[in-house]
Amino acid sequence: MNGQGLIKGLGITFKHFFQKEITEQYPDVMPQLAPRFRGCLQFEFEKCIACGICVNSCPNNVLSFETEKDENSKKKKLLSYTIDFQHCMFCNLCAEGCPKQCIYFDHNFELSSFKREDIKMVYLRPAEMDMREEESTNGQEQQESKEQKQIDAMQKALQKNPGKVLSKILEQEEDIIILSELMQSDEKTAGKIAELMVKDKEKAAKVAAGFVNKAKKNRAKTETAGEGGDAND
Amino acid sequence: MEALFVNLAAVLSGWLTSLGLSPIWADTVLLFVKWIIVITIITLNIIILIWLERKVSAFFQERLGPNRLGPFGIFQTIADAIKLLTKEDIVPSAADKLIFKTAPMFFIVVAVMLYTVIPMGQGMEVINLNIGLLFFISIGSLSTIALLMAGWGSNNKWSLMGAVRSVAQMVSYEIPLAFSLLGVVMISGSLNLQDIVAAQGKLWFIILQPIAFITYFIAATAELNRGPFDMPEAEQELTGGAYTEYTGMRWALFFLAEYTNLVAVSALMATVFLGGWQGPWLPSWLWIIIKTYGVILVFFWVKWTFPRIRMDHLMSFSWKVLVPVSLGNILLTGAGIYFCRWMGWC
Amino acid sequence: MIGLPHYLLLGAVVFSIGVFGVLTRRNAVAVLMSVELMLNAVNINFVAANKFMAVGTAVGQLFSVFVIVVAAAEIAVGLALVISIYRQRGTVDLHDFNLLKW
Amino acid sequence: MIEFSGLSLYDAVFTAAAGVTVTAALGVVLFRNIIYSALSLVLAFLGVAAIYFQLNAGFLGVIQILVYAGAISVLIIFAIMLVMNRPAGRTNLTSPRTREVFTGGTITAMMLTALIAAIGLSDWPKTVLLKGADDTVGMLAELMLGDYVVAFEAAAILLLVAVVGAIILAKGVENK
Repeated sequence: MNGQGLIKGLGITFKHFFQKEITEQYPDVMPQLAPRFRGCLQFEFEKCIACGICVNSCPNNVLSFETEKDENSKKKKLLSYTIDFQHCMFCNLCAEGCPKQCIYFDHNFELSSFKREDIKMVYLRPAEMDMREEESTNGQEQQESKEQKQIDAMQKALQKNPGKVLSKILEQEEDIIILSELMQSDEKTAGKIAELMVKDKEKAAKVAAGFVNKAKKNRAKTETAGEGGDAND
Repeated sequence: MEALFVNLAAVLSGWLTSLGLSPIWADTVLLFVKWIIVITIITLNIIILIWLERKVSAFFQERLGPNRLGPFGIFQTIADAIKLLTKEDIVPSAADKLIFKTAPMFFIVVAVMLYTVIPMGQGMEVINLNIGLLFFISIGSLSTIALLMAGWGSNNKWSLMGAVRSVAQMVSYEIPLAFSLLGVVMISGSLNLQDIVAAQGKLWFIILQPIAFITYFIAATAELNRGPFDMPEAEQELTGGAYTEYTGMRWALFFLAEYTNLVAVSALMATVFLGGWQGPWLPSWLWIIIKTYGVILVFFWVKWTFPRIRMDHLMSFSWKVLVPVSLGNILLTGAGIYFCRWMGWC
Repeated sequence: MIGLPHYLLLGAVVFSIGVFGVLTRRNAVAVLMSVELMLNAVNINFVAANKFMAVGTAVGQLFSVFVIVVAAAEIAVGLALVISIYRQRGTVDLHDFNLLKW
Repeated sequence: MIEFSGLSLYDAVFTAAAGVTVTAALGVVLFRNIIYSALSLVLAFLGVAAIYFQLNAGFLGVIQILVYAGAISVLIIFAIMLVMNRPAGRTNLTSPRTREVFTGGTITAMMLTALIAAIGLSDWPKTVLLKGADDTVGMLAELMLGDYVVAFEAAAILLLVAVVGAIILAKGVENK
């Protein structure tokens, strides 16, 4: 029958008349934002490793940064990071690409300002960060002493149970026995091996192999030279 | 309470005659006083109505509506009125200035004239006219001229298009409008609105004439340029139709006149179909206000439910559906009256 | 004191204005409008005569009603004719309606 | 009648209504812009309606407003807009031939003089305005559907024929 739809429509509006209003009374009551809402772009300076993925992925050239090569560590050092927010289209590509999660959108959407320049956000390298860097150069010494401790521990371990430790760098049991005997006789060789094992295992393996070869040759010499060699020892 | 205003009028009239005025001049002065009161009531009504419409439409759309100014935003309309009064009055240089300026005044005068015959309570009307119903219809038909003047005077194609549409629509819908009221006139046997109210002492005409009520409601919606029939304004298509070029107070006059028409037509519906000022307990002038506002709320409801109808559908609906239906209603009513007499019920 | 002659005078003046319009206007629609004026003048006379000379009946008003009916029919057909001619000849100037002149 | 400084209210209303009617009627024939003429015509119709009201013919006045001011004038304005092909200020000119204008003016003047003379010289019954019957609507209805029912039906048929004819004239007939 004609006109049924009209009555249905009237019914729908009538129902809606008594439903709760969905208006957000924004300045009085802050809106409930979705967890992935993209508000203002935030940057954490200290986490950044200046890889430049964010800058390259931005379609609108919102992001830019300045870096400097650190003379000592040969590392890139972040000097400043700029977000020119007026061009941002909230595509989230920068935040997706960031390996350190140091750039991300927060829930602040009240971005209006009186001047265009106010929208631009410049993050300068915080002074504390340089101070911490200095601390970390002091820390190098500390690290060395730490290494020393590790080497000492390794030496002890070598003295106690050489077979188990040396199995990491040497394959044949015969060699391990030879080297452990060598180390027990010579303190210097043991110290070198321990240091190398902490710092560089491959080198340690090579050096250890060298020592073993030397010891084998020596043994062969003494066997061929007879009693005289023994007397030398 | 019941005869409060009637007594007030009698006191005023007596005081005027005691001043030495002859009765006819006392009546004339009283008429002016009545008009001033009517205009005041209309203005107050409209302030409330605009707020109400915005609030009601908001509720239909699950919004809050105006809520900043005063409790529930009730002072919003006053702020809007002040804003409109202080706005610049722009008359386009290419406009036909005389017609452009006359149109809104003509429109509002016609709208206010509708209140001449509406009984606002027992014995409360500006003039108790013998042919009140017909007078109402004929004055209502004059507003087409005002719209046509506005559309022509603006010298803007949107304005003219809106005006032409609205005039075509109003002329077409006047026919079912008048025909649907004829059934009521046949039953009550009078064109006097007070007589029609008196004839509904036992039974409201909405029960005796449901078809007439529906056709009148639809035709009145079109006549008011409201709801699904707001072709002349058609903000989305015609950028405001006949009112496109109007600014500030002139535009506000059109707006006022539209709401004035709305109240008048709703009051007429309440009078003709809903028993007028009759009702228990409360004084009569309160009853007519309650009923009028009920009808207005239905108008709001319809407006905020249905989308705008296309122009050609609108016209063919009037001529192909409403006119035959209202004519059939007249036939049915006549047959009913004869049947009633034959059975000896009335 | 206004009496019947005043109304008749008003009718005569309006009728004469209508006649002048019919005789001198060039636009066909204007001529039709002048005819409407003349019909209105006649109606004034009918109603006034009814009021002053046939008290208690409404025959004059009835005649006016019929005149209004005829006027409505006349204006509808007349305007339709004008529009039809405008389609044919692109003008509503009465001086250009010379198809039947020879 | 209640006299007030020599002029009764009734007379004042008549003078105002007649003044509006005559001025508006003059406007109809003298405006050069035909839209102004049409709007002037509306004003003339309203003036005539006022005269009807004053003559105690309320029903007729209402019909005058409804039919003339509300419908016919709208029809006229629509027709004007449909047939407008020149600037609005030059749409309602007088005839270019002075002879025609002169003849028309002369005929009008002669007719007006004759009519005024006839009215002035005739012996009208000395009627003091009588209070007419209130229910003219009822009387009209009884006449219309009683004694004059044939004329009434004829008028109805006339209207129907006119509507159909107007539609055919304006829309044109499809040629097969």
